[in-house]
Amino acid sequence: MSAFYQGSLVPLAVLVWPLLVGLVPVVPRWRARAVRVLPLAPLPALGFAMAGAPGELFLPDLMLGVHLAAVPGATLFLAMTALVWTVAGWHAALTLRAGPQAGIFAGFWCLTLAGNLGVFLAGDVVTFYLAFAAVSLAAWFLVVHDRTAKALAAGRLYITLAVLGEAALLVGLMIGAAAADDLRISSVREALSDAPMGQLGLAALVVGFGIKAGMVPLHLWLPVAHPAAPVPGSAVLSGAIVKAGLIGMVLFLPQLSGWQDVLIVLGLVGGFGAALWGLTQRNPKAVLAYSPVSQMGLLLVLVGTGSGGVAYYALHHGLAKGALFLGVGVLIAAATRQQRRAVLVVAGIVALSVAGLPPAGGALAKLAAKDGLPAVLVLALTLSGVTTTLVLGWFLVRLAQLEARPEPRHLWRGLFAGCMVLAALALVLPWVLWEQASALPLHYPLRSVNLLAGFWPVLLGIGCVALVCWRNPPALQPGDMLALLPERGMVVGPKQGAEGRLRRGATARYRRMALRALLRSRRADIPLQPWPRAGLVLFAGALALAALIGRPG
Amino acid sequence: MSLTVFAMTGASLVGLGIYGLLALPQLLRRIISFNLIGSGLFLFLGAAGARGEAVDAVPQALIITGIVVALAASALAVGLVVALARRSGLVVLPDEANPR
Amino acid sequence: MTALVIVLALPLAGALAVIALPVRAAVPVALSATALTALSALVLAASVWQGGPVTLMVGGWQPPLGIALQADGLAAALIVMSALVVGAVAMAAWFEMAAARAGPRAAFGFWPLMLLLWGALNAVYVSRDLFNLYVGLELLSLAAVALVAISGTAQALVAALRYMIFALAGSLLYLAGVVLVYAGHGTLDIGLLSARSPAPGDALALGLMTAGLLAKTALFPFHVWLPPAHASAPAPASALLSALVPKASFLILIRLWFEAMPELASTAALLMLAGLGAIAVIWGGVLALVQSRLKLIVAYSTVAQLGYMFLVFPLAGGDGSAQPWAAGAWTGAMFQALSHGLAKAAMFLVAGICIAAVGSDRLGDLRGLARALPMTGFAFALAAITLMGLPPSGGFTAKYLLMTSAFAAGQWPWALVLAGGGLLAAAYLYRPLAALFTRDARLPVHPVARAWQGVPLALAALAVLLGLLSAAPFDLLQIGRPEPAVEGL
Amino acid sequence: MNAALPVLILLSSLVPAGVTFFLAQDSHTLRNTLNLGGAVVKLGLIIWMLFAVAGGASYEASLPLAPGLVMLLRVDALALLFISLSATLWFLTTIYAIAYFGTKAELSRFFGFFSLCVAATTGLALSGSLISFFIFFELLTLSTWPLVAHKQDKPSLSAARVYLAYALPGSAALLWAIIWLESATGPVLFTEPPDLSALDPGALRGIFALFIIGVGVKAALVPLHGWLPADMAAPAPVSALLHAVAVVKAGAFGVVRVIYDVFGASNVAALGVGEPLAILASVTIVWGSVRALQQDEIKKRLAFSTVSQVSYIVLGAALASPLAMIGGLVHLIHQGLMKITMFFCAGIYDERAGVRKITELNGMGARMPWTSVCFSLGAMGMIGLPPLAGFVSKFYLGLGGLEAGAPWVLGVLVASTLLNAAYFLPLLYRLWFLPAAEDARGDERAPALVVPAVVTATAALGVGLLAASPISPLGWATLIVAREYGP
Amino acid sequence: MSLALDLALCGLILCVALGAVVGRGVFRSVIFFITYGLLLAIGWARLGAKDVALAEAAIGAGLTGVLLLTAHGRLRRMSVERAPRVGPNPMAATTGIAVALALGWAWFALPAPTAPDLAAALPLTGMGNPVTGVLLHFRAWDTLLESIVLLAALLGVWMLARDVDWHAPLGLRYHARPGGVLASFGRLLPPIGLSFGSYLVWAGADGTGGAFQGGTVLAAVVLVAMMAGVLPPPRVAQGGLRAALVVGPGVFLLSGLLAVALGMGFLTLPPAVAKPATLIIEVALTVSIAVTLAVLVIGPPDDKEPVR
Repeated sequence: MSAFYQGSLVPLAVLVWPLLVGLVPVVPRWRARAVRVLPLAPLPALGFAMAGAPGELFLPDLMLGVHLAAVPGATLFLAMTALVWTVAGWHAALTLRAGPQAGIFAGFWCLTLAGNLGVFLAGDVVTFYLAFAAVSLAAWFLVVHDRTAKALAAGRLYITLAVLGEAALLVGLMIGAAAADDLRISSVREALSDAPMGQLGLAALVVGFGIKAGMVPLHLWLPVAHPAAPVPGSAVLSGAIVKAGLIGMVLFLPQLSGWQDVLIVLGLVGGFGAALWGLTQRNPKAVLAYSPVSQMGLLLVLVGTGSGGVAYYALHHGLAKGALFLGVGVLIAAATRQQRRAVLVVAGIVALSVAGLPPAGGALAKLAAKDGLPAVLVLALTLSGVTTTLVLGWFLVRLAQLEARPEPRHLWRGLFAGCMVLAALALVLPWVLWEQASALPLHYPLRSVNLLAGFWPVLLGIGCVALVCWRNPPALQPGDMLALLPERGMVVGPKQGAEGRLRRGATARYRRMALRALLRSRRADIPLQPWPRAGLVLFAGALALAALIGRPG
Repeated sequence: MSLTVFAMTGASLVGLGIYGLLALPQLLRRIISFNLIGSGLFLFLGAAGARGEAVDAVPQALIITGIVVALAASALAVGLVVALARRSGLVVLPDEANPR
Repeated sequence: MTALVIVLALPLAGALAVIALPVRAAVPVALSATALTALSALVLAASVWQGGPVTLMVGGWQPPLGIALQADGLAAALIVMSALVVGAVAMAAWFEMAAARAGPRAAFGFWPLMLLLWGALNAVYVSRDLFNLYVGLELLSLAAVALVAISGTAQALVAALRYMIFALAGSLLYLAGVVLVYAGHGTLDIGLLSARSPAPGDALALGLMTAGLLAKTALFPFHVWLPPAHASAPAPASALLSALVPKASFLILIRLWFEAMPELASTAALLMLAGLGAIAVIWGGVLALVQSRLKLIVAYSTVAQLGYMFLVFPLAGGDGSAQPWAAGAWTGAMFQALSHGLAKAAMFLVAGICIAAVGSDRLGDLRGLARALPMTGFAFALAAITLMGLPPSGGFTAKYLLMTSAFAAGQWPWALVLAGGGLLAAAYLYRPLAALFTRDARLPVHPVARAWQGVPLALAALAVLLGLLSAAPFDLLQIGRPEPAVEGL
Repeated sequence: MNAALPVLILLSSLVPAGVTFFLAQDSHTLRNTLNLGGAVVKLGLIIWMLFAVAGGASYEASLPLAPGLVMLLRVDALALLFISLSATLWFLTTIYAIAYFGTKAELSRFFGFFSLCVAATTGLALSGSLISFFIFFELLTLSTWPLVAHKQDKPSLSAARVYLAYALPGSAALLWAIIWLESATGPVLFTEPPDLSALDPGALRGIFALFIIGVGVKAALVPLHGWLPADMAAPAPVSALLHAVAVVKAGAFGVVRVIYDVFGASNVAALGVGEPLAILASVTIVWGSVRALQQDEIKKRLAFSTVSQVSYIVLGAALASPLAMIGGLVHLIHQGLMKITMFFCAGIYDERAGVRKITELNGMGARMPWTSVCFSLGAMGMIGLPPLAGFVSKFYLGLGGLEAGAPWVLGVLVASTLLNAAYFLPLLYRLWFLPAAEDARGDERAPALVVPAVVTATAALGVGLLAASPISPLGWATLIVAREYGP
Repeated sequence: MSLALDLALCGLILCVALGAVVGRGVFRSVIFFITYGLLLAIGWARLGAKDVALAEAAIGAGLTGVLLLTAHGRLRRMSVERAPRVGPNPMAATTGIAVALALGWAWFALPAPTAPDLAAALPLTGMGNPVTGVLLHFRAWDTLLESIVLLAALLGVWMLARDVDWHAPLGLRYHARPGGVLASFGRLLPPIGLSFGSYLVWAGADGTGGAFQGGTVLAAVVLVAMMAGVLPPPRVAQGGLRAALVVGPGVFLLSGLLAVALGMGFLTLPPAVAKPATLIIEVALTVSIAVTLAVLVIGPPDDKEPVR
């Protein structure tokens, strides 16, 4: 008790602040307009990240002993997350209609944010699990915010997978914790590979994180949830929240455990497959949803190879993806052709950046990632530029055709500014951080070979986009493999099958039989009652008893 | 020897009474049978008590008590029989009556 | 010793006074005699508790000439239990047997018969003389038969006659045994008999006496007289008949098998007795389950509950008497006798209240009665707890002791009987309970005085208390217990 | 004083029970004062005792009945854990019940039995010998019956009958087991484990099975659980108490006592009976959840959820590894807090909005936010989400299962988590996301109903959040395991 | 010679008993039973038990016979259903024979007779007749209870009355023809019976007789007087009747309690006052027994036979 905490309280403050902001809607008077404070929620985290994520905190009494410390790469992750959340919050504050539902949205927004930040600060598995659960489950509310049938259905799918992921995660963490006899993430990670059932634990972890990270084939929720969620929700989901799964993989998978290969293979499949599948979509948000699947696939490949560029790549991806999703919202809000054009230009630039077109930030991210990879993967990474360009190009095409619901001009400006900020950051920030993230010199990205490697896939991709536009790809429902699953609602009604009736019938029969036997036993005394018989038994019994008594022995 | 004769008579009376008790449904006759059993037992006791050099008075006292008690029981039983007959017209217990 | 005399004489004197005095004096005289006797019963128990068994040589004559009376712990406990029951019955009868309710005949006859019955019971409890026991039993039986017949219906008369026949046959069988014992040994005193030189006729004597007493105790298959008799008597009378009367003949059995002729107890005979008891438990339970009248349910429950007491024979009798578990088994059976007495009397008094309230004891007519008569419903529930053998009641203590001994003796089937019987009891008592506690009342309810309602409640509470404070009765029962073995269990 | 305190604690609910029976129907103030007063006194005594016990004091009071039949009241850490729970929740439930019933009929009877029920639970917790445990166990059965039947309508009575039909054979089995055991070992006190060498392993297994049947009925182990869903006909405070504190907990508590204080963990392991029990508990966990999924009444669903959740405790006890034991013990408290919250809320929905069915919950979140938040917290705790209480127990159980070499426990936990989510999340989904029906009513203008729910929900959150602190239930459970069952 | 006589007597007894059991018709059976009682009394006399013989004749044969005859008469007038005819019952016969054989066997298995030593104690009671000594001293408690048993039976019989009849006089109305045999008998018998009965009580102390025998004779007198209409049947509520019923056991009991109050044991009669005290008790008992038996025989209050 003497030391309720040890260390610096700053990490805790970073997490608690969003929670406090989240309490604003609890006050009924503030509830309707609570969304307005959302941009404030991530600010301490941003500052914390800019300060280099200093400090470590140990709270022995809380939970099972909470340990907060920045995970490796946390600065970048935190910065990205905070930025995306800030801008998305800004967007939300401007667009969401005031009212009680907005209040709920605001509350859970903050909770999700806290969880999202928490996964980068957790030092022990329980805290990590808590943060992970918060980010997974609270995001449910972000998905279903619109309460349309589509949103609710998407929410159902989302929560199902999220819960499955949580369960898997729990198994993995428990196996790890039991093996390590310690709750610190580092110990658990070390213990996992040798633990009895460690492989099962790792598999469970891969599944759990994979679901969150949109790893093929567990990515199902992404393409369904994104179109259904409100724009800021989609932005944080694909920009920041998916990174929670990624950081999990980074934190928990021990080196050389064999699971790396699995990640690489699945990552490649996702990286290319998802991008191509995105072409079957018409809704730009759905198309865009396949992009993070593909990008996360590439990130998983990086995780699998143990590359140091994961955080750097994720930074760019998060910012860019956030900008793109917000762009959709901005476009919808656009009132004039001019505005639309502006949005499309910005989106296009960001898209090219994601595809790795030098000298945008995306190219740097890719270059940093390629450093030290085997040649095959380098090629794959380069090739992924084609698919990325393809899918994002297709996205832009679809985006351009999107119907608008114009918003007032000043509002649009705000929205556009937010989008612009993120886009700019996506383009510029990698340059700023290049020296930190990579051992390579600052001019390395500008080398011609690298420039070329950046350019040709994009050009090829643009060609393909043209091809696709000419021959429209088939239009499919979002959620690809979902179609393979049997249609099943989550609400299971009371069972009223034939079995129940049968059982009831049988019970009734037994009950009748028992009742009849009982009624018959009512007459059981009658044979004993007449005196001649009873007396006979009595006197004969007396003699018999006497004989029994007198029996020798 | 005489005592044995009386004792055997007593035993036989008991047997006879038991037969009557079990075989006769008419309640007054059943009461008679009870009395037969009782007096048979007393006869047996009396004979046993007379075996010693002097006649034992204790059994006689017991027997007198027993006879009085038997009378009391018989009186109540007879009263019950009469009351039952008056109430329901039966001189046997219902479950031993003629099947209707 | 004075207390013992008062316990014996006062009920009889009270009965004589009630007969002799004018009708209007009957109730006060009977009640004051009851109160005084009950008081001296407590005094007697206290003196037994402090000074051991109280012995009285009637007329100053020692056996074999005279009759010895002895109040040991068991007798004292039974006397106290009877005093409590009779006291409660008298209170209830004050209301229930009033001339206005029961008619002048029953109102006149009930009080002396109750007191005579009580006197006979007390006489039987303490008597050490086999023939004196016979006379006591006859007095008991005649008073009991008269109480059955008191309601005067044809049904009651049939029941009384059937009871009479069984009782007389039982008496004669018992008398036959007494005759053989005297013929063989020249004495009737239990104490002297235990020191006798064995004779070949003893087995026959014991067999005859036992069979006779079984008929009077209504052990299966000789129980057929009991339910109609107890169900057709007025409720206070039923309470006496069910709670007390079978205990007297059972006590004589105990005296015979444990004190007078313990060496004759062959295993086969002991097992047969307990086997019949076990059948009685099940048989009575099942039949109680299918009855539709409260009094019949309670009466069949008596059949079942009496069965438990017979489990004492193989557990504490014969060779088992020297075993460490004998004390537990013996005391358990006696606890059963005590707690059953209290609880069963409470139940019959409840039945009486129900009849007074709605004029019927059919379960269908009792529906919802607990709303109007909550104390009565509660009393029934409390009594039911004892009969089911649920803690912390006296019935539980009894069952616990018997079960423990059954296991210790390796005779676990008896434990099965105890457990199964408890469940059956729960089942058959549930029906009246559920009927009482439903919401929908069928018949209009006549008001019943609260004091009357309190009587069964007090009895039932006593039955529960017997379990809660069972240490003192346990020790009391050990006083003068035959062969006080090592108290291991 | 050391003998008096346990007795006083017992009396603090026994006396209100006794007096309440005789109060007139309309003396509401007196009755409420009496019941609340008793609850407060008891709470105070227990808090005092908590500090004293932490300081090393020990309390014991005994009343010999017959030889071998000793009523022994004794305070140990386990007893304290259980009794603190029951005292706290009794207090809250009393407030809730007073508000719930208002001025309805036959309240004296209700509160009388209500207090008696708590007295029985208290006695059960304090029992220091097997036989006193049994006595209070039975008293509990008997005092709950009138509570279940309280409405006296057909469903209630039939529920009450079903309850007895399960409970009484169960107690017969328990008594059988106790006597079988004690006939060989003499009276069993929880302080010193009995010498089991007098019995052969077969007999011991039989005794163990009988014990489990006996307490398993109360703990609602499948297939002995049928009474619990049926009992949902009872009024909400009864369900709340029954499920969270009294009956099922008594059963679970009994399992713990049997395994650790009667047989001893090592003997259980040696006899090989722990694993079958753990499997039975697991089957119960899964089966209860599956059945819960099929219910469309809120209370029924909660009831089956209880069936499932209580077996966590049994599972923890049966696994017999320290961590599992901690998980099981702490779940005793945690489940209590969470489940009572949910029952409180279910009662509020019923009482204030007339909502009984799951389908009627649509949109209640906005109308009754406090209630719904509490309900959601309870549900999420049940699913096992951190930082709610349920997570802590589940985590320890999982670790314990691995420690005990029973990794399949993880599978059970996962299945349970998923199923819990499957049957609780739709409720939350309806509460928060679906629009309310047009004729829906519902308000929260009954603070005495809502406040207890908020308190328990907060507690459920708090005990999870502060689990690692030494005064938390987890701290206590760890202490118990370390002090009493440690090597 | 005496053996032959005994054999003949016993044969006769058995034959008559057989007649009572298997004889056709209840009336015949009752007559056989009365005869049986008388023969048995002779048997008792043969055994040297004169008190028993007297008791058997008076109570066993006499009063029981009257009881049964009266009952039979009433049943006949009530037009009841006839009892079903029964044939021989082999099972019952087997049982009866088995019990008889068992008793017979027991007789031969009896050990040498032992008896309590009365002779030494008898002088302390002041009684010459050991039977009376046993009855009123050694086993006084039995005798007290026995007298109360009669009372209990009487109460039982009274309880069989119908409620409407409760205040009516006891028993049926007997209409003896004035000048008929019964009437003259009724006038003639009482004085003789009274003196005989009193003698029996008086003699009981030292010779044959006693309270029960004497009381029975007196009861017979009372009965005849009532049947003859000489003595009006009493009602239940009559104080005199009820006082007479309880005076015997009452005095007996009070004497016992008085002894306790005086510091002696229950029912103790010190040798000094034994004889007079016994006499007082006997007289009181006789009164009660006489009245009780008589009232027992005439039955409960009954206004008229019901018409079915």
